[in-house]
Amino acid sequence: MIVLPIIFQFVAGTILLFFWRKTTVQKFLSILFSIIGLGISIWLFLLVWENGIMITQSGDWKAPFGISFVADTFGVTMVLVSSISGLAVSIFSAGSMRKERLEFGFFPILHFLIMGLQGAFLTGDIFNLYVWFEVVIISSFVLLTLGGKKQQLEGALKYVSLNLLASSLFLIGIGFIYGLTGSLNMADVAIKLDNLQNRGLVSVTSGIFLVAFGIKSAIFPMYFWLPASYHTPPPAVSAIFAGLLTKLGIYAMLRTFTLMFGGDEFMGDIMVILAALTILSGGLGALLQQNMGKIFGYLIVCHIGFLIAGLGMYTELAIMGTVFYLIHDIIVKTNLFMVSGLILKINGTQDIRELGGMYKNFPIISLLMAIPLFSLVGIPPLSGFWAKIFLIQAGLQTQDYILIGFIVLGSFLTLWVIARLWSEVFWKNGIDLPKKASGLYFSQMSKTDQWLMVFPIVLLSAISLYIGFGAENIIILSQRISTELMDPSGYIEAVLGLKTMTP
Amino acid sequence: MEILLIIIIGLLHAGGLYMLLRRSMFKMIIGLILLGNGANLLIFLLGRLVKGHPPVIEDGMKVFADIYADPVPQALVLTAIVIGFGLQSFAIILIKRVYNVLHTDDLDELNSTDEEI
Amino acid sequence: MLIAVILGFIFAILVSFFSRFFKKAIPFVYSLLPLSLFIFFLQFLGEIKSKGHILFHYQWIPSLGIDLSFRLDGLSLLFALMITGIGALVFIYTTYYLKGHKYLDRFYGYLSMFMASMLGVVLSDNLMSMFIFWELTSISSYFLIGFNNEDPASRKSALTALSITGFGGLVMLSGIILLQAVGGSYSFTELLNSSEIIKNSTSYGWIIALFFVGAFTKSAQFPFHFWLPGAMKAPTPVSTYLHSATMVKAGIYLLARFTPLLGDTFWWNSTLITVGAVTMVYAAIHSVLRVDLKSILAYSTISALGILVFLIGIGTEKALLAAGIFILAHALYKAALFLITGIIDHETGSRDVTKLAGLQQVMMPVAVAGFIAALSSAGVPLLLGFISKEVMYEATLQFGNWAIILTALAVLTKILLLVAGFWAGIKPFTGALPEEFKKAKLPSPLLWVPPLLLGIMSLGFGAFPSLIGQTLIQPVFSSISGTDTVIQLKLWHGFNLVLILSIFTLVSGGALYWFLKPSKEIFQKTLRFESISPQNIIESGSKIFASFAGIWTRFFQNGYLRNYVITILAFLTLLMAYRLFGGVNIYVDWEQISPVSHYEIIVVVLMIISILFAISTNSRSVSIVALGVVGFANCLFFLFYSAPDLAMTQFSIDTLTVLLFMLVLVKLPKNKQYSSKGIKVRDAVLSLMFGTLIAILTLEVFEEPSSYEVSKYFADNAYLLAKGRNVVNVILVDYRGFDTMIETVVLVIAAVGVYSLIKLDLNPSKKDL
Amino acid sequence: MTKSLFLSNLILAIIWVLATGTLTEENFLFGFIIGFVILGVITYKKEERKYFTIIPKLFGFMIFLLWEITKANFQSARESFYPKSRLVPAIVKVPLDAKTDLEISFLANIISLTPGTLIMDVSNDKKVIYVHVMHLLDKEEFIKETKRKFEKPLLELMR
Amino acid sequence: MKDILIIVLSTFGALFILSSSVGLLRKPDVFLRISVTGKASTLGIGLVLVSSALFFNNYSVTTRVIATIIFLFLTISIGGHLLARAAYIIKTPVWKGTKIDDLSGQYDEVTHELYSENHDSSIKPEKSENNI
Amino acid sequence: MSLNDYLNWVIIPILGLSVILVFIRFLKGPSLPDRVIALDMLILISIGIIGIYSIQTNQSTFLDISMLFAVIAFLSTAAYSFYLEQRERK
Amino acid sequence: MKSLIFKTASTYLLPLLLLFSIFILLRGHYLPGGGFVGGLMAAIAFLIHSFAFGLKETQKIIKINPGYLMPIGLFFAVGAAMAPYFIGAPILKGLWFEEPFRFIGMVGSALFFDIGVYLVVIGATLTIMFSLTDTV
Ligand code: NA
Ligand code: NA
Repeated sequence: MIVLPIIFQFVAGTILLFFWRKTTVQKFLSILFSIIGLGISIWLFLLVWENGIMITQSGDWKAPFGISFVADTFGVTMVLVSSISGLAVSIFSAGSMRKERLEFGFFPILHFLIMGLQGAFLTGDIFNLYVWFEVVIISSFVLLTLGGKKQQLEGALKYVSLNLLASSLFLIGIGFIYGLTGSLNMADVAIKLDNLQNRGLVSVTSGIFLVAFGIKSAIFPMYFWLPASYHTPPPAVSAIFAGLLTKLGIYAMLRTFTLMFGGDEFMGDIMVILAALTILSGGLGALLQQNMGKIFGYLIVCHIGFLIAGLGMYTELAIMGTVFYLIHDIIVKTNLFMVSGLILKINGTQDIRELGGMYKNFPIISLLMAIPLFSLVGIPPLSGFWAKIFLIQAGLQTQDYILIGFIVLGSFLTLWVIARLWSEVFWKNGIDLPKKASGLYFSQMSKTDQWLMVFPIVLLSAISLYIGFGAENIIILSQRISTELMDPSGYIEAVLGLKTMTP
Repeated sequence: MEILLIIIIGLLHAGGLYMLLRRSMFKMIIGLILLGNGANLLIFLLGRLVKGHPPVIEDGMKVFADIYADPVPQALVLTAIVIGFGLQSFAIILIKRVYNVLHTDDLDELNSTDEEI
Repeated sequence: MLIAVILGFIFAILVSFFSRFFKKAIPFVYSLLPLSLFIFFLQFLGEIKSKGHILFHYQWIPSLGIDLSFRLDGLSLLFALMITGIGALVFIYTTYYLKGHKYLDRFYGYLSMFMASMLGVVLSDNLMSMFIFWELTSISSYFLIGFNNEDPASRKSALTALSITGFGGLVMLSGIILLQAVGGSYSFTELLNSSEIIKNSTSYGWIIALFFVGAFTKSAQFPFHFWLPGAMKAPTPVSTYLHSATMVKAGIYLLARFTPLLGDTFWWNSTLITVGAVTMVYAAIHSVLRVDLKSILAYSTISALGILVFLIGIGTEKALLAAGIFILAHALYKAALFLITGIIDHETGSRDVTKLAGLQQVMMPVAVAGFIAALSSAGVPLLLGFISKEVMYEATLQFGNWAIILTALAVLTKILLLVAGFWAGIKPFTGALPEEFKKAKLPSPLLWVPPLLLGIMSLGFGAFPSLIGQTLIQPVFSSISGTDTVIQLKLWHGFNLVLILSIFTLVSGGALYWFLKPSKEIFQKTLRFESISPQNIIESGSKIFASFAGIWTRFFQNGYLRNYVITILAFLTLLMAYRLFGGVNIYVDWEQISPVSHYEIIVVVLMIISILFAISTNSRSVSIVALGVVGFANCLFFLFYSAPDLAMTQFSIDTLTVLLFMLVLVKLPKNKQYSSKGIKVRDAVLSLMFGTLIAILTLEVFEEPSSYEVSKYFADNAYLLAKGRNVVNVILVDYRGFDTMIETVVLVIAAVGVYSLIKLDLNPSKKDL
Repeated sequence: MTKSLFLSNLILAIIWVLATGTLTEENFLFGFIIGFVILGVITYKKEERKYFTIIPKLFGFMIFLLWEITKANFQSARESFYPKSRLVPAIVKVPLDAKTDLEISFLANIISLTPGTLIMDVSNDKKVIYVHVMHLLDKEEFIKETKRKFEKPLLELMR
Repeated sequence: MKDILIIVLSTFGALFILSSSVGLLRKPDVFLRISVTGKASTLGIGLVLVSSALFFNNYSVTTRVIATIIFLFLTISIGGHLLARAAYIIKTPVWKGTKIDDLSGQYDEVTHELYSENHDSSIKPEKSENNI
Repeated sequence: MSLNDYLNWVIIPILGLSVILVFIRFLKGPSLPDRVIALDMLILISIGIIGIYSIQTNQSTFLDISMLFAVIAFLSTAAYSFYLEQRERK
Repeated sequence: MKSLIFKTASTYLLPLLLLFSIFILLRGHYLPGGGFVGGLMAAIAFLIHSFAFGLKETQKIIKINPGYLMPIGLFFAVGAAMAPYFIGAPILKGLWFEEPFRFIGMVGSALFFDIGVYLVVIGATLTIMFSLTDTV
């Protein structure tokens, strides 16, 4: 029953829709649902960890006819991590989000968004993946524009149009896949594509997928919507976006390129080049920004480059690095935006020129915030560090030396940017900004709300620390995922049952 | 006939892209709609064309006696159309809202989120 | 051993906890930490002497081959002792120096963390864990240097230091990974066995280059040296600790450590000699041009580091021995000088060497310590500095063809350093005490005992080299050189060239000190050359980099949606075109193409014209109506080709979309012509290319034979198993019901979104919290 | 009144269907006709008897309309090919006798089915209807003709 | 026999449709065009539909066809009325040959209420020279 | 000449010609109501075409679509009128 | 729109079209139609009504806020999907009554699923359309 997490979020979102405008009930229910959802994810994770790949054929139609849901280690890990992020954001928004936004469907859509993500992680069907993608992007549209402020709207225009473009391309890709194979089940498609004579067409199709997912995951030269929009919504929304949305694109790329288009060398080379340029673009962008949200936005782009780099090199080690980095990045990026949200609540601005004095006034919170910040930089042995070892090792193996150079450069730029941020926001003396009339400042909030904002940061920081210090476990996990991804025969056999590798 | 449809698909894509490249946000959405239509038609075409035989089993029969059109692309396109409707209506309302708040249709005037470095 | 290393971290973490309960006691409690560790490490002296090295092993991340193994040998022991020993003195010194400081607890926290990281660096056998500690030193020094964080200059230098050492660290990380790839292990002990393999591998050049960047940045070698003088913004205890014995020596430690593994090759030696020589001379010259005590010390430190690199570069046994001794000697006298500077600063409020004088009248013990340190730095006999200088000259003189040049450079450096040392250690105490410093008095022994102690050690070890010769220096030498050669430390080497050079150094140095007075004028003059200083070059380099970043970012993230679209689709078009014309054989099999009937042609024409019309018309509403016709024609295709469900849905939805559009249009302003003709043509060309490519691809995919397995299964079982006749509907509600279920959610979300987009407006309140 | 009779008729038809146990459309229609006849026999009140005259009248009117429509179509088919010079369009105000919304709407629909006419709108006070005429010969004649041919029989049927 | 009936009906239907198309193209103003399409197409399409109902000769098809036809009769005239009304309100030009315009000035500009007499607003469409 | 041929070579061409004529009006406009009425007419003609097409393919299913087309044709006409009026009122 | 004729007509059209939409919904499994088109038809029916009478009148007719139709519909759909799970079969497996019902045909979970879709489509479409016409 591996669709349970999805169904649960579905029901959660639906129930929340009934409590339209009853924000207190919604807050309570959403946190409760998120906790249960996390429980289900843990349960599923353990189940798969014990038993290996698990399958649910929806409607009892055997693959490749029905829609198969496949819980492999990668899928359930992503479900688990997204549940954690989801819980954190749910709590954080209960504390920080303005009432008006909560009255207009924030929580139901948050749960639908998480449902979409988890569905995408579990589905074994390419068209179903498209549908999940659409759930995610429409939810993100709504969350992004909720409140309809000027900035939000301007950002949303770019976000919406480019994401719709990506969806359209995705659809074309699916059309081609169906045209070539007559099937939609990814495992089945994998076999059929493998037997196809006209390799060029397969390659072109994979190129379309590269661009479709590339837009969604914000890689060069398709990342433009991200810096334009991610800093515009409330930080709780940015947090879930930053942590999970772009990662969905990465997930899809990892899945499709390992399973369906495994080992297309040309695309691999392209990805390596794109990865380098993504790192560069993100890093350079972050260097210049003064708005914390924008800084983090560009850093997302930069680190997406690391993820793509691993996929481009396409060795077990590289994929392992990507997976490890992915897990780390989801937690840390979610946390970062919550941190920026907390800073915003405390100071009323995100402009680092105006910020300051955090360390003086909130030493404990500052040190707490240092954890995600320096994890992001990858100061060893914090969580961001380990994956880089794999990526560099893999780069040495595949002799992508220039890529290693870019990884080093990207890490350096991140270091510099975060150190500057630290020195500006935390060390520098703050300016007393005039208090704005609207909205509550942190100091004016109730104790409960304050805790609701701080607790998720503590939670995610603790997980970050665990990823860093307990790296061994995460490495074993990443190793298993990477082995499964690089040799999809297990996946294919599990999905198609006794049907063997011949068409 | 397929060739003609393919030309239309190409034209829908070309037209969609061209509109997407305009400065008016209204045209941008027209472009997206055209692209969506193009993608739908493409999927439909790639299921191969069969004339006059809808995939409906005749009364009294249990299976198809005659040829029938491939139902899968139809179902896919149907899903895509409905999803497209959701997305497009949101996008359309978005431009309305943008205009209400910002009083312009010119996308070039809507880049403050990119400008302030 | 693990506990010894991580105790510092534990103390650091506990600081905030402790400070709640006994804030007052923290300095004293924390000072006990390095002291007890110092004693702990002293115990190993005997064991190391007999065994050579001891390994401690703690498992951490076995799957990566990363563990916390510690290797205690001569070199690491020397460093561990310096770190904890000088650490203890610094900790004690601080108790008074920063007494009553608001954030003293934090300071001790950072200091403990830094000490622990340093211990980790020098003790780790596993290169990756060494790197981890290495990075931790960078971070904790960042916090230490930026301790006075309300001062912008302090923040800036912390950032500079972190950038440079952080950059070096990352480069070194690549080196470590490369080394592991070649040598097969992260363990230094294991790697030692494959030394020859590594040296002969093709990656050797890369490995040492990457390591050099790491070491040079950390140890402030030219041209990365400038972060060090900047780091003087830190409180003096920090400077003392970081720059005499610990942080900056980490690079030296690294080079020394790797000498047996990677050393003794042409590139290794020549690079190190060159960089070391340039650094030592360059910094020595700078040191005598400065007037601020800390600056003088900073540059003389850089110079000393240069000497060490230089010596390791020479790489002969003599040179390595010299390096081993000099590490200790320098640590002792430089720490003392820093501490003394701190006292002077603390008591007089000035560090201006042109003004300071005669302080021995008020603070005699400090003056004694200063004298000893300065003399040791000058290499006056009976002090440890003398021995190291002697051995160094021996080493340079033995260096074949280049001996004369190297010796000359060494002598020049030493002369200049002598002056610098005298300025720092003697000048402030001699002569007449200026009026303004009359009020200065001897501070608490907590301040002056540590430097005096260090001075005494310089004297003791220098006068009786046998004290450390066999117990400490011999194991150090063995671990650097990797040989078993037995060394002899002697005060008197006989009357030879070395002695003559020594005397020459002392005499000319003394003369120079006599004639050359520190002066701001000279310093000001040197500022003229600022523009060609490495700092400036790197800074303007980074400015160029920043403007490049600006250009790059503004080029891509230019704010214009259409440019984004162009970039993305141009990329896709190129990618597709490249693959299409490279890998796909384009053909058309007319057999597969079905015939065309006249009414279809009408619809096709209708559709094409409507598309063009929708694109080209100037009126929005007409464009929308044309869009309606497009959808309508599309729907007719569905109808002709057996998709009634599709036709119905498409038509209803198309109409609704058009309708929505219409309702929205009510408010929109008149359409304007924005783009010039040229742009339109460009866009049209790109669009047509894209459309054509899609069309060709579609055709090719169409021509590929397809499998109907799935749809046949659907059709065959629709009635029998799913009890429906309309197969499309059966797919929607049964075979692929999940799609439909989720798709309804999409609609719901869209509806909620539209609703809130229209009804919720937070705009009046400008600032969002 | 007609409504309740119609309802009774409907119920009778349903009972018939249930009694005979065969649910086909023919059977239902048959039941309806039987019920109509029975009700016609048993209903004696004058005002209630209207239900039984209205049905035949309705048929008559419908045939008349169908004829009008056919005529209208032939005429406008011819008119489509007319040269412009022969067109005499006009927007004419026609006063109304019809009172209720339903009456007016029916009338409007019927008028618009006739040759060359198009209903523009009904005034808010429901006193007049504006009709666009394609080929107006004489305004008064047109108004009179309209009222005689359509409004009178319609009102008769509906009241 | 059935075929012949179908042929006859559909031919008439198609010709009616054609005639209204011609009318739509040739009439000089929008009101005339609306007028002409409404008439001919109703019967034309009705006839075509009847012919197809005849072809299938199936009870349920026939009922649905009849329902469609009735619906068409209703909606085409109402649709035409709505559009003509809107066209008038937005001052779409009236052909110059229009003899009488009783509607002129009778609509209220703001509320679009229609008066039965003696209202004088600016909703008075111009007369166009040749509005094709 | 069979029924099918007759439909194919006489009726459909007539309807096709009608479509072309209507479409020309659509392109010419000049006013929006002109285009709307043309679009409406297009849909109506297509109902006719569907009727013929259902005979040709012997699929009564297609006839059901004509009902939907009729509904939607009405909806769109009503909506356009609504729009035109609202636009004026603004 | 202030057209008397349109108002009168749409009073009668509304039930007619709703009937038609249910007809389309129910036959979906056998002939073209189904929840989507049915729902769209119903929504269009209400929409036409709202054009004639204005939003308030139409909302009075629908009685409950169309927004709530969406979660109700979702519950129908997920209920139909989950029903097999509670009897131990995989999710979304079709469950059917043995005998066909008159007029409706076979009744099974697929029908409830379709009804769910129908309700969601009505709710969503009306929410979108109404919130827009409201502000026009
Ligand atoms: Na995205
Ligand atoms: Na991200």
